[in-house]
Amino acid sequence: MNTPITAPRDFGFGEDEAMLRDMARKMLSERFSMSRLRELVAASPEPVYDHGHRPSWDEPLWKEIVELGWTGLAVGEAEGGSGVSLAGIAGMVEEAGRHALPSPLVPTLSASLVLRAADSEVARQLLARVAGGATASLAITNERGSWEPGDAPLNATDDGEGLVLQGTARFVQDAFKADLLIASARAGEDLVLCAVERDAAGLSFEADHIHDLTRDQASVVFDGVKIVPGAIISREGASVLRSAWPALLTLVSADLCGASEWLLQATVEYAKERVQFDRPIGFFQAVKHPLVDAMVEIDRARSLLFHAAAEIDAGSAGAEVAARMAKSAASDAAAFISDRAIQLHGGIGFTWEYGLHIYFKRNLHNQALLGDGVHQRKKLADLLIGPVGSSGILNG
Amino acid sequence: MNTPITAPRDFGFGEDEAMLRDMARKMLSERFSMSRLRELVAASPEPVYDHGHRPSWDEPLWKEIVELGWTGLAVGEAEGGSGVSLAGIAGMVEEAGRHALPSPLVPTLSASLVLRAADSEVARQLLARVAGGATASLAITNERGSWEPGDAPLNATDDGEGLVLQGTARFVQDAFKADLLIASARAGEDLVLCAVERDAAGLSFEADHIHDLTRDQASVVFDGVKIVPGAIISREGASVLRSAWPALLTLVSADLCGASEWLLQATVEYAKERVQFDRPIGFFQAVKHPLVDAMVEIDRARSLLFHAAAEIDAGSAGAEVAARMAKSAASDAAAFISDRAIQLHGGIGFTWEYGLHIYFKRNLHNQALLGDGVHQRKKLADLLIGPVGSSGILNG
Amino acid sequence: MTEANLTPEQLEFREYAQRWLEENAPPPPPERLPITPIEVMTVGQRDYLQDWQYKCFAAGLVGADYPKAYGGHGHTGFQRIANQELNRAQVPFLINIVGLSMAAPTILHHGTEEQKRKFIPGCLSGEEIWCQGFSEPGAGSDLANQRTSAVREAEDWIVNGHKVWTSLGHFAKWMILVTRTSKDDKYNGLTYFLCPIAGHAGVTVRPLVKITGETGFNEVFFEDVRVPDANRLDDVGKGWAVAMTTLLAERGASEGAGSGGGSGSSAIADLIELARNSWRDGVLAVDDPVTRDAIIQRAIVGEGLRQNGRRARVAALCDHPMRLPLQQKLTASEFQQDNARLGVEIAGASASLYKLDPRAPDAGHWPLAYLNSYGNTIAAGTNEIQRNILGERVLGLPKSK
Amino acid sequence: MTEANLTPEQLEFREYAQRWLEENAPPPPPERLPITPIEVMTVGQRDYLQDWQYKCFAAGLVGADYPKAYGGHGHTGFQRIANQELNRAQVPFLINIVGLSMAAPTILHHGTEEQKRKFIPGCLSGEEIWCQGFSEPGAGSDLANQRTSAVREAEDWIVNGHKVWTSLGHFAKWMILVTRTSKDDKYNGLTYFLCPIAGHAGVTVRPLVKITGETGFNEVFFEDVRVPDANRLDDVGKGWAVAMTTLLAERGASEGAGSGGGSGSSAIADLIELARNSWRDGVLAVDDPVTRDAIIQRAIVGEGLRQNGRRARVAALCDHPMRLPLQQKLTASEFQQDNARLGVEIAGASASLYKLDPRAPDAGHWPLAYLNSYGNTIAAGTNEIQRNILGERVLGLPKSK
Repeated sequence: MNTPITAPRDFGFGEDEAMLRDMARKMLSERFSMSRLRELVAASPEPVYDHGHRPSWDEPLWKEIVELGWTGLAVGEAEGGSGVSLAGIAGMVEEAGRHALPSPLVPTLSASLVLRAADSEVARQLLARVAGGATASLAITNERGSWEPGDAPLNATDDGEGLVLQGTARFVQDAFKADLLIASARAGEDLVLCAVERDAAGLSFEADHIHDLTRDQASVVFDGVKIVPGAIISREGASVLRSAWPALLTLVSADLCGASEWLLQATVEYAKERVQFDRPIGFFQAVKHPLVDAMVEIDRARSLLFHAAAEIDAGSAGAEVAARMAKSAASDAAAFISDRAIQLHGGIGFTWEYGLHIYFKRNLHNQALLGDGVHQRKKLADLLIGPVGSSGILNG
Repeated sequence: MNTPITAPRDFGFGEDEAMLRDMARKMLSERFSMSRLRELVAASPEPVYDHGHRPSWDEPLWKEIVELGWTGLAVGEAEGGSGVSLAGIAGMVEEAGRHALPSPLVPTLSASLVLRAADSEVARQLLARVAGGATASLAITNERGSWEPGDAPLNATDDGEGLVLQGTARFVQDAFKADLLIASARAGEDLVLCAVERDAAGLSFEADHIHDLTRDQASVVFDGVKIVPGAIISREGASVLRSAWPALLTLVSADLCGASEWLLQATVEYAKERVQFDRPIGFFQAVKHPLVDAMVEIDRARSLLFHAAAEIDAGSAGAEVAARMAKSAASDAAAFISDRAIQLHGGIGFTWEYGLHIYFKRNLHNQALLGDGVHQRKKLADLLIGPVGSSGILNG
Repeated sequence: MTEANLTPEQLEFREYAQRWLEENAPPPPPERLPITPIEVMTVGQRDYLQDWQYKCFAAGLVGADYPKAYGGHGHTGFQRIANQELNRAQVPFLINIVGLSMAAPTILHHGTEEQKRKFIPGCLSGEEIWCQGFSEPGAGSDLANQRTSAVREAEDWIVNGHKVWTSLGHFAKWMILVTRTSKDDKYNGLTYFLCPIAGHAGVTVRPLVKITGETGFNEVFFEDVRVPDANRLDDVGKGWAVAMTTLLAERGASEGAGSGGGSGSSAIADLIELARNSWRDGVLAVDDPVTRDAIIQRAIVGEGLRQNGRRARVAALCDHPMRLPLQQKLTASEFQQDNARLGVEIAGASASLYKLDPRAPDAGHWPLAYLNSYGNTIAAGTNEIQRNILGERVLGLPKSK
Repeated sequence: MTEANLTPEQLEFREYAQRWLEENAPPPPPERLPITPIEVMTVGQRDYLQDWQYKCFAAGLVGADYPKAYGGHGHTGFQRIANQELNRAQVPFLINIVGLSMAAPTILHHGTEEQKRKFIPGCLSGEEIWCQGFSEPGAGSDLANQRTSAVREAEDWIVNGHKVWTSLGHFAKWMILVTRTSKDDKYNGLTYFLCPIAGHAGVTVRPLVKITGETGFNEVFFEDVRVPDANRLDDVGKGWAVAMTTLLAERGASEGAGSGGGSGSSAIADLIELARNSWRDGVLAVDDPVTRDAIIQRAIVGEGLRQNGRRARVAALCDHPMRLPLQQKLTASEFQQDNARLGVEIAGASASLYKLDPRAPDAGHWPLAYLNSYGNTIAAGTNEIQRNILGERVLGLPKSK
């Protein structure tokens, strides 16, 4: 609430960041059109929905993306990355969202932001691997789908040589695309963050059967997975996750903003062309005004997104507030434009073939991921108002 | 939720009730037009707002209303009233709301419903007085504006000859129009309900300075007011109030429904006549669709209103749920149409002279009275879902 | 508590219906049933549901108020009671929704004696499934945009064109079909037919896949399809008026035979149960006050819909006779959509799971119900059109189109 | 943290403005000030506010970027900084809002050199208060409906008609006035004048009373009012285009000189404070989770508005240059309205109390602010019209009218 007015007025989004973003936009526009997306992930519902295949993704394109250095964006230059600001990264993730790109980009960036927050030698080695093209994902969510950084899904016991992990991490994003996992486990009073290779002994993946066609998700079972000391990223995992959390929220918010803007523009274009009652339907205020309201919501989310990125880049104490505001606004804006996009397209938007649903489902997934608007606002109330019962007057 | 489908399908609203309502409508339409209302309560804002005068009301009309027996509607035939069902009463209160009638009708009906619930000899004597034309109001609200029947505003001590009341009752409706007050006071473990004459020694009235131009409201100070045993209505006041509460909610809901329907129709008429951009503004969906949404909300509230009345008339266990649903729906419907009425009238609706504000403010007052939608839903959650923490699984 | 306006016969019929439903509850379905009839996909589902409708029909719970001459049971005021009891008993829905809630009432109103005798019995018994041919690609909610043509040739009409959004088309024997018979007059150039579908020469039914990945609605192509003039309903050029009868019948069918059984009253209980089994911020969602408020909002809307249905029959409490009936389609479809959306929110991360995932809450009901809910807010006149209709026909505001 | 794009002069100016405002905070007002300039009612309020604006002007915080020839201070990029500091310092608002945010920018764009020299200085210093004559009874949001006529007579124009909704009219020396000079062309038949008001023959200003019972806006009657042709702004028949400049200037004035000081950033803190002092269901409202959620929703919208203002200046993050600026009027007015409505809800039964009631929470602010908020959602093009403008000018949808 009290952002100093001297914060960088441009969110730290200068020429370099704009150039990176424009290059990403250009590349994805050329290489990953809507028809390519439809063909790739939604040629038919059967493979994914009826037979439980994992949704397809464009691995050759991903290889190019890695070569362009996108996975190293959040890795510092010392570890071989490009050390781009989160403002710059947010701009690029918006483009991934706008194209509903199936890829481990967000999970890998998320993992690298956690590693940066850990600031350990192990973390730095892993960051160098990520900068070199390794993909990663976070295995930090428990059975209850808790978004509390301190609620680890796993238990760790010390067997003298290192740690042994036991338990199941749920809702691991793009798990089947990840070379390594960053897992959080409770070890007595501590919460440890460990690096686990995808082919580690005792590790198994159960694919979730999900609606979103642009990612995979898994429950990852850790059955006595051994962690050598050199794979222990941090023993203060809760505080590491907590400090990385605003950035994680910002990445998902950026994806939501990009996809939502795509839905808005697609619906606007449709409303200009589709004729009903002798008029393009965009003539009617029942179509026009909801689209304006959607625009207002998306713009709010987007401004809060870049504000959050700038606050995080500045190491501001307001980073968590800004990031939770961005995620709340982005989740709600996405819910609204997803809804109106289907409704205002009418029958055609309800068909599989037309493909609107790809964005609808990606948004629906991201809305819940890391907590929906209601969750963020509960946290914000604690931050901005103080915890319930803290007002100093005896209630009763 | 589980209303038996065998509840009276017509809400007990038969020919007699329709006739009573139609007579009320006819009388008020003839005797209490919008111009009369404006002239009476809103000729100028100064007397009420700047000089703190109490809003005017039509006392000769009220005398006729008393003669027609409206104050005795909720009084049983044994006490000289007409013993009309709450469904019938709801229909008449809707008409009072539709005409924004300034009068002690709702407070007096409320008091008589509490007296009926008390079912004591003292209560029966007082009911006979009400049937004879006495007006009444409830003095049961404390400093915090609590809508909990057990939260009495006063303290009672026994001086050997009876009780002595001390304290201040807040938000007493139409206090200056009431011949007698039903006050609730804490006496040790008990909550006593007492009848207090308006000229009792130790009683003083501080007029609240309020926005609503169609009622008065007061803080009533009880400074050692003596209550003889023959004025003690009940020593189980909390359960009496609790059993009357659904009916009290229903009366306010009826007023809200009537006033809201008036606002809807007034705005619809305006939208048919007012031309902008070469069209009556009702042509535009930005005007038409909100009015339809308001109609839907008002209809929901109205159906729930008569459901609540029927449940109460039937002595059903579902009465409280039905009444709280009605009040929640009526409060929210009123908020919405009040808002749209001003907005869609544009500049003219913003002027004092036009008079829309009289309904707006009456609704705003009634929305809060006995608890707004959020309050009712909190209570409903406890009734329909069970109290927080009652789900039997250990939270944590 | 008495049932004020019921005759002794009607009271007795209610008891009979309750008893019959208790004693004749159908066996569990061979495979999971969809939420509404328009999502019926498989032959297994169809056979099971057709069998159930036939049993209800034979027991007098369907077609209760239709004349005996047309296959009905010839009573008065029995159907509403039957529908209430079907709803209460939580039995499966009646599959022939288009036949019951659209075709039969339209034929009863506009048909010849011969048409009534020929077509209505199969609507009621469910032996002949019907589908609706109103929507066309590009025509949307504006019925007057119809382009599928019918050209007279001796005693037949030759139909060419393309219909979409045809629920149950893959199982239908008949279609209620609006065609263009004159290009000169937008509204008076339409004619209404009862068109054979299954196995009829020139008709191709192609299933469309919905956003859920399920089928259940179709495109239907007409290539020189021959329809006898005897299958024309009402006069040439009267198609728009006949279609209005159909749409009004459908909109008013909330308590008509079409909606017997099915979802609705249990939706809130389902949401509460979901919240009892979902976590939010370290507590059960059912203990989260914001979630509780949202569930109760839904409960109030649901009870409001029930009580609207009740008030619609008390003339003294209805200023305008169509005010409540015309709201039905709008309010019911948004009620279902809002319920499903809330369910998705309560389920949180688990709402990502498709119905085949063993961990999906309530077997994946919520996200599927949410996606499918757009079928109802779009079809049969989008809810935007419903708001126009209400604003114009009930509130008397000037026409928006 | 650096201020990326500021010049050294601008940075220095910010320090100066901060220091000046600290050292020159005005004394408390002699009577309670309203929430916005358009509610100024009394001479006491006016004098106090006019004095304050003059001090700010003399200090260089108003008119900072206007050329010196027109009474300004001749800088570049200073005004935005001054406005930010005025806002931050929570000092009283600038009273001459119409002069600053509407008249001056319009005259700068359309005026002759002589007009600029004559009229702009008084706008900036606040010595000459302006009002706006766009709205007419019956014309509403459609500027082209203007009926107030101006007829040429030698070097003068004779004006007859009736304007409403004229904030500050009772204190105004000048009015920006749109008149009809030709009936033949709806849009090209309008002409724009800078019309004398106070003490001018034939002009009658009658205060209108608002729904709050407060005055502050007026009706203005013109009876054979003589306006010199020298007071015509731009060409005869160009009135509509000039008025568009005015309205766009106003809509973009969020951070313009007109909004210096005043409410906004403190609104959320006020809501929280209110909730700390209000009871709900036996606990403080600030501890009620549903209330907390509602307050935080408002806080997010408020922060979003602030960050929109910031993003509007980063071209790389704005696809369409007018997309954010044109939202300002809509979003700011609804933000204020929604805040006030929530305050009323939190205050509960106490929201019934008028400002003169000693028990009224926050001196009766919330219900008054709520009622007054409709002034802003209606005036200067209703928010319905704002949504049309955004849909058409930004999204490129077809015109609704």
